[in-house]
Amino acid sequence: MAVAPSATLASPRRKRRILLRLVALVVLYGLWEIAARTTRNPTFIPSPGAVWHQLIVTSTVHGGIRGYSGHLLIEHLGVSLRRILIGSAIGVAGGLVLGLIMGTVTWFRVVTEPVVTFVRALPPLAYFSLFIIWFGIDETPKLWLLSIAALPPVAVATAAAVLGAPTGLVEAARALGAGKWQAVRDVVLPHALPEIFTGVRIAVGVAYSSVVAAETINGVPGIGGMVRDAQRYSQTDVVVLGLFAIGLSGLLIDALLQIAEKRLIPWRGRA
Amino acid sequence: MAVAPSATLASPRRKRRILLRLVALVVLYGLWEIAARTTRNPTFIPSPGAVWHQLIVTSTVHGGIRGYSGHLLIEHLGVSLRRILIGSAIGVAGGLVLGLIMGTVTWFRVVTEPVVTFVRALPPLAYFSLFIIWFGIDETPKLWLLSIAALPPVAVATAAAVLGAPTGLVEAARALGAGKWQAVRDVVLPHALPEIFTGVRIAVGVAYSSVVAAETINGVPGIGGMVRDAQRYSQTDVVVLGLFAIGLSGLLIDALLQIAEKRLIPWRGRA
Amino acid sequence: MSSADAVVLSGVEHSYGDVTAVGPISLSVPSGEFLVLVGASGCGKSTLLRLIAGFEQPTAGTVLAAGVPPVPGRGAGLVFQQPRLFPWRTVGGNIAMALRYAGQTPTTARIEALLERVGLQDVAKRRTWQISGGQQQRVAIARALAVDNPLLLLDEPFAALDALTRERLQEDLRRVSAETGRTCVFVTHSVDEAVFLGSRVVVLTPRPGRIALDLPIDLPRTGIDPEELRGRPAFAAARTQVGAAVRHPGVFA
Amino acid sequence: MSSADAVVLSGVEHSYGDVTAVGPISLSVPSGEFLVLVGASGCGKSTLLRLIAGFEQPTAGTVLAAGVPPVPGRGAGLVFQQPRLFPWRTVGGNIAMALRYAGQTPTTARIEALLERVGLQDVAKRRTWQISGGQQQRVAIARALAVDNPLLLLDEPFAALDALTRERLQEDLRRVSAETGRTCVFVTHSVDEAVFLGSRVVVLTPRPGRIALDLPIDLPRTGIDPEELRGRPAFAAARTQVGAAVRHPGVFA
Amino acid sequence: GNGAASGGGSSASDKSIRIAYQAFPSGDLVVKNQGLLEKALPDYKITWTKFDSGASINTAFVAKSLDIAAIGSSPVARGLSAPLNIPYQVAFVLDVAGDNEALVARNGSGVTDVAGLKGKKVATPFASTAHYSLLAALDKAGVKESELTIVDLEPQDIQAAWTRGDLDAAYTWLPSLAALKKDGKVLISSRELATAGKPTLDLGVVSTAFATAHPEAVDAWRKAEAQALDLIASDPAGAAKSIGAELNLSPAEAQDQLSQGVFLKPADISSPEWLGTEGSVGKLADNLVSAADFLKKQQKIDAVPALADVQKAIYVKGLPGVLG
Ligand SMILES: Nc1ncnc2c1ncn2[C@@H]1O[C@H](COP(=O)(O)OP(=O)(O)OP(=O)(O)O)[C@@H](O)[C@H]1O
Ligand SMILES: Nc1ncnc2c1ncn2[C@@H]1O[C@H](COP(=O)(O)OP(=O)(O)OP(=O)(O)O)[C@@H](O)[C@H]1O
Ligand SMILES: [Mg+2]
Ligand SMILES: [Mg+2]
Repeated sequence: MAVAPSATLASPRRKRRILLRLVALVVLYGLWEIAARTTRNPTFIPSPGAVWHQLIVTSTVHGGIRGYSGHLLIEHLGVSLRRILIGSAIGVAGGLVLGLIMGTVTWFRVVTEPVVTFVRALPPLAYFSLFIIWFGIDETPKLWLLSIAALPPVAVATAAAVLGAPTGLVEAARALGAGKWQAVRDVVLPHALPEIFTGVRIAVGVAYSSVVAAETINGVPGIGGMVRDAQRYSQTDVVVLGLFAIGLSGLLIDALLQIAEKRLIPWRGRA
Repeated sequence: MAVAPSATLASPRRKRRILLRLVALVVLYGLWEIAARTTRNPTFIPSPGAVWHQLIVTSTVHGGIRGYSGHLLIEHLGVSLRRILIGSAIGVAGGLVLGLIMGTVTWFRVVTEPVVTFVRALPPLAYFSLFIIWFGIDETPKLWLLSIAALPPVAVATAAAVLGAPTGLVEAARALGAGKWQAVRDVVLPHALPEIFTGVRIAVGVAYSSVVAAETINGVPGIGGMVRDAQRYSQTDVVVLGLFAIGLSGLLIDALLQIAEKRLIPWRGRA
Repeated sequence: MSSADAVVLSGVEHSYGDVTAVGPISLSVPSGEFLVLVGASGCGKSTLLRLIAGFEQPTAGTVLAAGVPPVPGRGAGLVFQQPRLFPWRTVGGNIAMALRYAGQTPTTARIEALLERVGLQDVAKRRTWQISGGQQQRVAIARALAVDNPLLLLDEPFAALDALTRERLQEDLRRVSAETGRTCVFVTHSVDEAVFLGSRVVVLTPRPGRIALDLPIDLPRTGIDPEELRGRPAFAAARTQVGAAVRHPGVFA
Repeated sequence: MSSADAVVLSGVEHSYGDVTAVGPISLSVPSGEFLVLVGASGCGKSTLLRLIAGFEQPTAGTVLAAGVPPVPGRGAGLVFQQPRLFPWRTVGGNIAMALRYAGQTPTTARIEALLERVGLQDVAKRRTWQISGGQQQRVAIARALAVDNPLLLLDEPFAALDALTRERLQEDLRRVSAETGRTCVFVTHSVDEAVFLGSRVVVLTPRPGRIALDLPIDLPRTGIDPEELRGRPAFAAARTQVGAAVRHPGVFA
Repeated sequence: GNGAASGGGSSASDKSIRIAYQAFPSGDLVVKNQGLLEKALPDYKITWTKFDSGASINTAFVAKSLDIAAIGSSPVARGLSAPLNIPYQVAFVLDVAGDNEALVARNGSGVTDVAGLKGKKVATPFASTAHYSLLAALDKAGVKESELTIVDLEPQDIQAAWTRGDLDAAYTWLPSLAALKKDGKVLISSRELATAGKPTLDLGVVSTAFATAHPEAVDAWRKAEAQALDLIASDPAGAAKSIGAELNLSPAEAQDQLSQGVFLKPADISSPEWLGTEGSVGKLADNLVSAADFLKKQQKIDAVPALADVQKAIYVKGLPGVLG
């Protein structure tokens, strides 16, 4: 918000932030440990120790068995991350282009908006089998699913932000001789950037949370496939481990996105 | 965008819009019909006729059997819509409050933002079993899942919009004697409204697309349960019918949201 | 009104990063005084008002308003250089907001009266982008007048107004400040306006703004016709003196 | 320069909904003329400029610029009443954008020169909110000057400037317009500024703005010292005449 | 890539086999874990893909992404019926559901037999063999489906809901079955249903195109599966170790699960009871038709295939000799 202390305070503030987060982490850990001890049912709430143990088991080759389902945790995660990143990238790029055209070309919006709204209401689990039929069981249907999951937030956010472009500044560009598309590139798009970034962050989150759905079929190696497998055998500790792997890597990517956002949008709050 | 014709043109423009959409509809229908005829495989692409037939079958009592899996299509849809609406409402309200506090109270943001980012990366399918343990197999876990699906877009959009509140206007309110929360209520929040609306629209879409996941458990009656069932028996025409029911009702809700948005935010493009 | 100083600046300096915008400046504004600040564009007048209002913290020295470090919105009204109207409210709604913060009930009559005072009619129901630039500025003034603060800070409030409207508002402000004993700090580029309004005129040097001239204006504050006031020799003398300070060589450093 | 009329308004009227803002007005601005518009706040001056620039369509009558209905950005530069800088660009970036639209290469030297011309130094790398109000207004002017349009529309461009800077820019604009033969339409509230700059001054009535006075200013456009110009009897006469028209009873209708 | 969708792998020159397996204990996992097929067909490129339901395997066959699969009898019945009409053939019986799939009533629910389920809440994964068995058991006990609530839950979710006390009974398989048995009573198991003429099986199916193009590969595969069955019989501990490795289970757990299934001797597979021989197709075809019949009653398929058509879909080429 607005009346924030100036930037010179950055260093002590950063220290306080890290401290606060550490405290929060310790508190969460404590709650978990207590919950695990009181329920005493590892299929319900596995103890932190059990999850830690699984981390080691799934990250090593033990007794001739490699990790979990023949792949190390890091391999599962790597494969899924690749899928998420490619899927998100396609979805974000598609959403951006779609949203931009929807926001600027009226007839295109009139025609495509209902289609986009229609499609984004559809549950991936419902149409995934169609993808299998169309694209087989390898990477293609998974990437399609993730792309389609990531596209709508970006498209909706972009279209909305473009439609809300400030009249005054668009006029200023036109007055300087900008053509319609120059005004879009130089005014509408930069103005929409903050909202687009929000859309991208939501989109990546949605892609993340779709990874299990995408990996229901031929999902091993893959963190989603691993979690599903573990689920089937009530290996809750592995499930929780998988959730941690997903959540933490998601945290990392979001942090990167936020850093990029700060760099790219120094004018936030000034427009 | 900006240089739009004035409002007096509304009526002929609306006519053109409707016309354009009708044309688009007819074109899509044509494409579908052609695709169905050329593939000639009802499990790949069921013909419009087959889907229409299923609409009638699932909407009537025939040979002593009521609709599909003992419920009419409209009942399946009604049950799911209720779940989606309640879930979205809870998620949107929660996301709004969370996002608002995250955007205004620094220590709260520092602590909760990683948690929220972590949670929103988690695939519902991975933790849904935990919900069963906690909430049973009836409505509660479904509503929880849908709420948790709908919450992040609103929370992220709200927090981002609040953080991007225009310094100048917040100062103006403070100068007039507004307290911190008055400034939030009267400046930050209205300024964030367009972005919040975008978040809500995305959230409702996400809730929609999670309905099958939510109804993997004891999901009949429910349009998601119906689709899942049909899917497992490769009744693609019923699947497509379900998709239409979901998509069209989603379209309707989004249209209502957009009307509300236009009413509530006359200043869009002027801030 | 207390006879204490409404505003005290001691050795105040303000820098944005490595740009020193203003200072060091030491200045006391007694309660009830009408202080006018004049100075080149970019010399730090707005910064000075923001310091007094509490929106900026001085990088050196201290600022006291009514004896304490200023807090935004407490005891001082501020008309910014830009209108800063809230687009989600109508014109009337903007004023109603200010009234509500001041603990008053925003009746239509009260809103209309405030708009009337700045020469506006029939605009209460308009949206903020449906009025002209000068009208927006006047709404901002009306909004600030809605709150009864003992200290009023005005940053070039009449810059976008035509001569006639401007004079009417000048006269109103001069009379009201004298009658209520409100302390005013007023920024303007017009020498004429400065001398007409001020009980004291301070001319600042170009960036970083320091005091180049501190001139008390010895003209009656009440019971005098504006025309007559402008005709007084003291008026002309002060005008010349302020004008000279503004044009002082080195202003365009 | 062609001798045809740069701008022709015939029976032009503009209403926002049921608010008639301006007109009917008929007016021809010959090429090379420096037309100054004066009028009460809210009388429709900005609207008139927007009509000439092509940002508004007249609700009655026709507007022609260079013989055709105006299209925004084609042949006319417009300095809006608000600076309207792009916050995602630095100050220099704002000017670079304008240069690029005009098909020029935005070199640092060119940008610095344009900023220099409006009295700004060392601000090219600043963000748009890191400069003062008057500096922002000057950046907006520099941005418009980057594009070489035969017609220049300026909406109170010097309102936020101190006397000295203002005079410098006035003199610059007067000289350049005379030398290049650019047509200018200039809005101001300052009678002095109007008479100093204009080869013709049009005073508008309050809303809806109509022509109250259309006065050619019979003063040399080039080769004369500003001090000397202001000393001419014709200058004083025109000032009186315009001032009277502005104060004409009924202006505060 | 989606080369799979183009139907590659079915021409004689293309030496690749795409196999679908599932995570239930069977000889199939031994074949995979010990690389039996890879040893037998060294010049083939073999890809193993894990699936978690027969429905998705059917979908993958429709997408022409598979050549061979391990799949339950209930989805096979669907696959062979309209509208799917998947061109695949049953070439092996991997196992017969025994005590590893059963209907369990929760202690305290007051249910002591299948007939007692009236008005109760029973869970099973829909469209699975367990679902089929549950309905068969109800049918046998004369309980109508409408007289109780059947809830669609995945096995792990059954376990969760069970622990909470939300369910009165459930028809499920290992490992969740083991957890249920701890505080429940087995009402009927698939072993009993099998003897009563409603067996549920895990089958090996081969796409018709692949069988036509690569009969020798199908033979090698059948031999490998037979070898695995022998191993399960002769060295359960060794088999369990392989299976455990595939299922992320300890060998002991795996052996326990293995012991509850019914594994045929290779020779039995070509008996009239199951696949039969080239001349006379076995009773498996009737079994599949009756399963389809059952699904038709459930309105889950459009039409029941003719017995003759189903018999054609039993791959008996070379039987019984091949398995010898
Ligand atoms: N955020 C900022 N960062 C860096 N420099 C700034 C910032 N804000 C203002 N400045 C600089 O500080 C100086 C004083 O600014 P200020 O707005 O106080 O000037 P001013 O006297 O009000 O000018 P004007 O008459 O043009 O409004 C200017 O030179 C300006 O460029
Ligand atoms: N969008 C709008 N809707 C309704 N009325 C408007 C709108 N824009 C301007 N007006 C009205 O039209 C009239 C002319 O406005 P305009 O901005 O042209 O005035 P102006 O002469 O430039 O005034 P100023 O000197 O204050 O800038 C004003 O009375 C204003 O209230
Ligand atoms: Mg200023
Ligand atoms: Mg104007």
